[in-house]
Amino acid sequence: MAFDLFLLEVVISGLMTGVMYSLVALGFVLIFKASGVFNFAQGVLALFAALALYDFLAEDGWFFAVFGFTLPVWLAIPATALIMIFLAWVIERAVLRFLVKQEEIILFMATIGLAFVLEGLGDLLFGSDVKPLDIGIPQGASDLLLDNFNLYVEKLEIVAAATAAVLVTALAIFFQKTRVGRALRAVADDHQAALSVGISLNKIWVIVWSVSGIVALVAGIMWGSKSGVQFSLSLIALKALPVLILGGFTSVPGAIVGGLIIGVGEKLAEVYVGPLVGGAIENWFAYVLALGFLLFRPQGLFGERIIERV
Amino acid sequence: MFYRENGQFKSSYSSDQAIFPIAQDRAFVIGILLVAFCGVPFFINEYWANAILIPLLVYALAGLGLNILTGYCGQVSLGTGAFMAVGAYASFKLVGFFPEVNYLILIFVSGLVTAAVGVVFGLPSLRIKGFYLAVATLAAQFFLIWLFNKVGWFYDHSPTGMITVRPIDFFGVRVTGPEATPAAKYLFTLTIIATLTLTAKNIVRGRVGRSWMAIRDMDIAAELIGIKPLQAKLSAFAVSSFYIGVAGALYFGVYLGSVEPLEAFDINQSFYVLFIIIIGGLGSILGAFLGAAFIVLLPILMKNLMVGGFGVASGTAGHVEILLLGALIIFFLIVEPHGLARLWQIAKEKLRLWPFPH
Amino acid sequence: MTTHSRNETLLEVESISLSFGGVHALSDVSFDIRKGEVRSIIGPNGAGKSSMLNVINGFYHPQEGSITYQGKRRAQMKPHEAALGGIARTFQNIALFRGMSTLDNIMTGRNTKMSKGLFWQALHFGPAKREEIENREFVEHVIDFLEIQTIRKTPVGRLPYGLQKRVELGRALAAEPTLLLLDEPMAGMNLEEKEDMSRFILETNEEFGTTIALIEHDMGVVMDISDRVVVLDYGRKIAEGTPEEVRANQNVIDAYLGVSHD
Amino acid sequence: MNLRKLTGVAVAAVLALPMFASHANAYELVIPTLDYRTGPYAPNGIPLANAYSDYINLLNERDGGIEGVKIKHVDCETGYNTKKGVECYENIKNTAPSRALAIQPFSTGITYQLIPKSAVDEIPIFSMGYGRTSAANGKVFPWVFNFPATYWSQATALVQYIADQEGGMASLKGKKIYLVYHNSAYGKEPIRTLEALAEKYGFEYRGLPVDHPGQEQKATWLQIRKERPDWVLMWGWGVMNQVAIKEAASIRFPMDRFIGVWWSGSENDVLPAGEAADGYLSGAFHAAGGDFALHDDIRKYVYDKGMGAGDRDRIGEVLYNRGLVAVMWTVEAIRNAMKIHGTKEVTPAMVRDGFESLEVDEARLAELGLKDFTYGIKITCENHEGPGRVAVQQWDAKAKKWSMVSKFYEPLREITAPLIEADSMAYAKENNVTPRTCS
Amino acid sequence: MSAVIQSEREALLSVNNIEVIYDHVILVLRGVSLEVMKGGVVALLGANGAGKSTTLKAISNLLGAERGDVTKGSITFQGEDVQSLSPNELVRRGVIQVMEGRHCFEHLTVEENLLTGAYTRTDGRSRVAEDLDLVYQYFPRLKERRTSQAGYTSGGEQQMIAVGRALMARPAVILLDEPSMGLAPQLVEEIFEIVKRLNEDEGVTFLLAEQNTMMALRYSNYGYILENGRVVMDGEASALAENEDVKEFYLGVSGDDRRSFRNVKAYRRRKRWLS
Repeated sequence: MAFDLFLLEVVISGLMTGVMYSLVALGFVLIFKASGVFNFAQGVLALFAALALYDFLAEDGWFFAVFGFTLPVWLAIPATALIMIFLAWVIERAVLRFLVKQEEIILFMATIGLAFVLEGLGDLLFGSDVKPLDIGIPQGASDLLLDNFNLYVEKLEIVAAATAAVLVTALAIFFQKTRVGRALRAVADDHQAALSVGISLNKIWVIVWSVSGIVALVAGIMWGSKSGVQFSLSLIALKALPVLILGGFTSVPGAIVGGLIIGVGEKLAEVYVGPLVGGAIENWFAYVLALGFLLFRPQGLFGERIIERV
Repeated sequence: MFYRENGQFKSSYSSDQAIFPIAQDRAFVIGILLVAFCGVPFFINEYWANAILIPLLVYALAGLGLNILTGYCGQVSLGTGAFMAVGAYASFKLVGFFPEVNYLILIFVSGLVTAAVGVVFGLPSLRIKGFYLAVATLAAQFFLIWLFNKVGWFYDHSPTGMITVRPIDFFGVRVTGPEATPAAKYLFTLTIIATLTLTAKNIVRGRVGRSWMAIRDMDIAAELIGIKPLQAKLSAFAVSSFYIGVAGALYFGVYLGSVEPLEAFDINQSFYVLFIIIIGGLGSILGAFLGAAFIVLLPILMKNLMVGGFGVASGTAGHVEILLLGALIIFFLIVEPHGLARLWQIAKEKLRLWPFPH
Repeated sequence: MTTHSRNETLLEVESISLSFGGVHALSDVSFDIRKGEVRSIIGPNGAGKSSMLNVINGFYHPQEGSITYQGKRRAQMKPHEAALGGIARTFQNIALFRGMSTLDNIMTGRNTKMSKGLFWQALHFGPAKREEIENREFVEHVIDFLEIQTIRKTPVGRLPYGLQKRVELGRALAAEPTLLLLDEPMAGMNLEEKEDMSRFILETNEEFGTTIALIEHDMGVVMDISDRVVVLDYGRKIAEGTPEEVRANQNVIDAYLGVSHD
Repeated sequence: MNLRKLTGVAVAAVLALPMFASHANAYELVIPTLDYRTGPYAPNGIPLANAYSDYINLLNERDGGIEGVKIKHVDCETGYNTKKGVECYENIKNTAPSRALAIQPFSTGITYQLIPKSAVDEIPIFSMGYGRTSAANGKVFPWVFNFPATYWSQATALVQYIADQEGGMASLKGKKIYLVYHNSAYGKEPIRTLEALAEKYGFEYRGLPVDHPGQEQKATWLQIRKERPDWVLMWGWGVMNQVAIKEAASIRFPMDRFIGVWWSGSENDVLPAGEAADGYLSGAFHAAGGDFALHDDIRKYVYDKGMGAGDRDRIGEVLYNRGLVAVMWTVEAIRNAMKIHGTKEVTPAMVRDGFESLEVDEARLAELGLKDFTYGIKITCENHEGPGRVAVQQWDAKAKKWSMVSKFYEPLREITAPLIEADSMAYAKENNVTPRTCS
Repeated sequence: MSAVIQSEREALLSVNNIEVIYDHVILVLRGVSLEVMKGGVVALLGANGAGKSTTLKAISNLLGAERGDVTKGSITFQGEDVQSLSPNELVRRGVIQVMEGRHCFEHLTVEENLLTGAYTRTDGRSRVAEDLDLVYQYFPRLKERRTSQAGYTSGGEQQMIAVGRALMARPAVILLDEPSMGLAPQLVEEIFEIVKRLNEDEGVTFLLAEQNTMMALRYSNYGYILENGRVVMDGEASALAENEDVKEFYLGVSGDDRRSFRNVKAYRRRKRWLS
């Protein structure tokens, strides 16, 4: 019985971790869908968002230095969202519009360059100390579950899962039901045609990078609350990659389901197989899992079947 | 000036197929090689050898290897770091087993070992394409590094898992370790790299190279005209990994001397080499060298300029350096997405016309 | 019109059916191609013409039916097997290797004729070099034949459409094919270019004895240069015969020519 | 063409700048540091680097340097990256006028890198409390110093502390002691020692590796929750530390049974966990807090003049103090070199001699304004580790203070000595080093 | 044909001597001038690569995405210089292009595809809905398939979607690029019939690029012939159709004595000797 409960714990924490990965993967997918850009800077965006948010909340930040007061959380989050939108606008102005029509790998490189810029900028502006981010998300294990059922689940992760659910629902509505959402999907399908019917690509990119920036903000809040805001936050992008290949680069549900599979898979592997081979296998296991999956479905979980033509 | 090809007639196919059909280019390259082989060794000091020229050459070689796979055969790989590790560990183990055998042969064998590993990890490329493949090669990256970090046999059970190169003599001249002179290390590396560059050029201008490029440009059409994708892709993985493996062996043996797998061969290493070929120019031998020069020299240049020149605090300079490097990468991609090699080519074309516009 | 004996069958297609996820591209199609003839496959868009070519050279694997090529009967083969067996082709939407020069593109066509391995290639000396030069000579003949000497070293991506089509033909010819499949060789060409292309096709057929199977929309060209025509519509064969016979066939008039031709 | 040449010359000139930028000024003592203010470990690198800079500024301001000779502090940014470390080392090692008197690499990877070079370049390496443990054997590694204690000594000290809490070494039998470690050369250091200790004292040992950067440790802590070890040791670095402490708190692992290495015991590691980190333990060989006389001097002579490298209120943090003690010993070694060689214009080789006969006792510490800050050390030709004593400190989350909760444990030399001997001799054999004789 | 006489109407769109360069090197248009009168159907004829598509893209300003630049000349729409306007601004003002190869949004439904056409409109949902009905009137087939994904419709239906989508923007002029490409003759006819009806009933002006010269001239009232990036001939459609040179070079038909492609080679060989 105790053993089964442990298995359940592993699966649950895998699912929860998976949600955290999905939050990052989601940002990737949005940008890739709308602009074909494999945005390696997504992790750094999350870091940058978290840094900016911290700045509004803390007394050692720029905001306090300039205005002499800090913002309450409910104001700081929208303010950070505004910063992310501004950042999206700058990225579009300074990078994307000059790289239209380039090959994917060139755009990919450009986002790595962007990641460097943001990393350097983040360090210069906010310093590289660890910044504890506390926006009131409860920390630690859920006492309710632990005391009554001896089941260990982190409160933060419950909040993250709920937030992710809300976020995905909101995104789905946005994409399916609104005029701009329709335009976004149109752009994802065919840039040229979208341009020809009067959809401004530049505007769409700003929108989609803003949305991605806001998703990054959510990811940044969750990961920042978990491990403090510091440089390593940007490395979670690496954990999102296997999620992406599993779920497909263009599928929002893929990012979610992929995240869950990777989360559960790597935790089970680490806990049950890791001890046999010396541990620390979860990193590569996630990739091998995704790779094995790809060999059977080269287009990912929800990707479309590729029919090759000549 | 007098950069013209007029009057240079080719009377055989073999002279038409020469690497540098234009006499001035030939002279230029021979000049550079002369300086590199006969001039530089007399002036080189430890700083230039250990901090600049050797890393430059080693990274150029790794770039060359990745360029064969990515630039010529169109298969994006992010496993370069791990393949360099295979070369490094293979040479480490081989030197341990056969201390009497010539180092050059052991490095060559390390390359072959890496080629074999590369082929195994290249297998998914038969089904997976593009970024999916790139991310899939990360499986190789993470798995191999884990293996080298975990299995004691690979690092001779040293307590920390680090490996340190033994002092090795090459025909009586010390080429590894601190006692090797900068000139010896440099010449050893340069010789290997010059030779391998020539062979790479030979391969890419022949049948095998054409079949890689065919796969890169349009894999289906290539298959339909009789190129076996399996053979072409795996041979690209093999040759590419061979080069990367040799680069890894030199990186460990001659350049760093001691490495820790997680740090020296981590994913950043893979990205680093990818930068080199994209900045330098995909599908260009020259590009690997230009890219390596850019990526290796630029940060040093910026640091020296900021810290030494303007007295910026070294930490701040570090941040600015990252920021500027990123900005420069973006800038170069915008100015010339096909890399420095293309810029060079355009410059040459302009030079050919100079001073008359047409 | 030509002196070849045209009775020997080179390739026979027997009751081929092909579908993609429930959509039938070809149903029960049979016909043959005789040695040395110019065989055209025509039909309205979506009739399954390209699919037919893809089945012949092994890119698509039909669910039913078989193909007999040079006396060997099989249900399917791999594309490179077809290429080794002497089947070469061009593509509807030009499938040249855009990053390579004209010369290199045509040299890839010689791939099946070259064999020296990596080792010799790396040395670029002795056998590999000899092989390269021998094949280069052949390719130069093709280049002369197609009158594209001046663009030898130009990257094909920079060439105008018509020339690209010609280079693609060159790549196919470099393989010295027994059977040459041409997918809409005239598409997007002006009259002059069409005339050139017709000339190259016919000369290939006459001088090298290459069997040709082509898909084409331009009825003028088809009727003029083919020996026999097969007509497909919605994946089925609806008529077959000489150009005159086909032109007179009521099915063909209804389905293909329709009422649009005054 | 001309432009290209010009650019080429400019590039060469800038690259060559560090080599020719020697000023023909008065003699100065060059103390270089390889800092990391960037990269994933920057939060830890910054206080270390700040302390170095502050102390050197203090000496220059207050005393006019060491024995009246000005100190030239040269820092180079490595980002905790070995390749950059190589460039930095080559760049600074010959800095005029004295050359680099002692190198403090501040990274295990870079230390390993430099150990073979140090003998050839004749520059002493002071890898204080990290680097290659077996470098404690001065016979094989004459140029490397890793006092006041090594990881292996520390492992034995922590186990002794555990034994004290459990009621003696004998009661270790049957206990479960797990190690959560950074999956790198650094993190693997204590494994040999712990295995040897486990064998000798009969406790159950198991290692749980955590990959860099260690933001996700669910699987590790679920296993700990399931298997309920009696004690958990941690060899962590960077963000890994604070995540581990949070996770441990979440699964309600008792904090006073969770001991980190001295690199896992700074404010950066415990503050993010807040109240939950209360009672967390870590190894230490020096005190925490900014109320020593030296700190006052630093505030007075450095910060009041606006020359401080960091925030005034962060003086006295654990890693800042670690930096201080490192630079203090380096300076004392230089002073010692001046004394034994009778010259103020010391060379790196003289400083090595200074290190090798370094003795900083409690009285001297008090003179330096560091009374009770750490213990006295004495380095000899064969022992470059020094005393190897380690204590345990505990975090008080309410007061936000570290305080010592144990005595300084002597290392169990019977465990560590053979390991050091074996590893250093293996190195000697591979690298054709003939161990020198000390007497 | 409602015989609109080109010169009697005001020019809705005029292109004055434009030059277009791709990638800073490749000169594609070398001075193209043309006028499109309000309510007219103007055909732009010529072989592949002659510059038809480039001309249309220069007008709708879709060149930028392909690294092309208009380096000389001007383009005016309703008397205003529109060269610097972005594609979306042009659509807003009434110039919309239907691109070669149709370019439907494959993953959107037919109706969503049509609605994207109304992206730039700000005149309210009800007006858009009215126009949707109108499009369905012209293309009843689309109404039947309104909820299916555009990717699964046939080539002809996709062309209808593309035209219908353009209509949804309430354009003054539609630039129609190669409507006949890849379509069976019957379908081509059907498409052209609809173009004609739209022109006559809705007053939409068309500028169409077409290779199918005969068909295009039948449905248009004025034509320009491009060759190598230059206009080499222009005139009333009926006049062009009768012009002997046009027949000779672009239709390949000169009555009964059309040259056979089989005999071309003899003629060509002679030509080679001569030149």
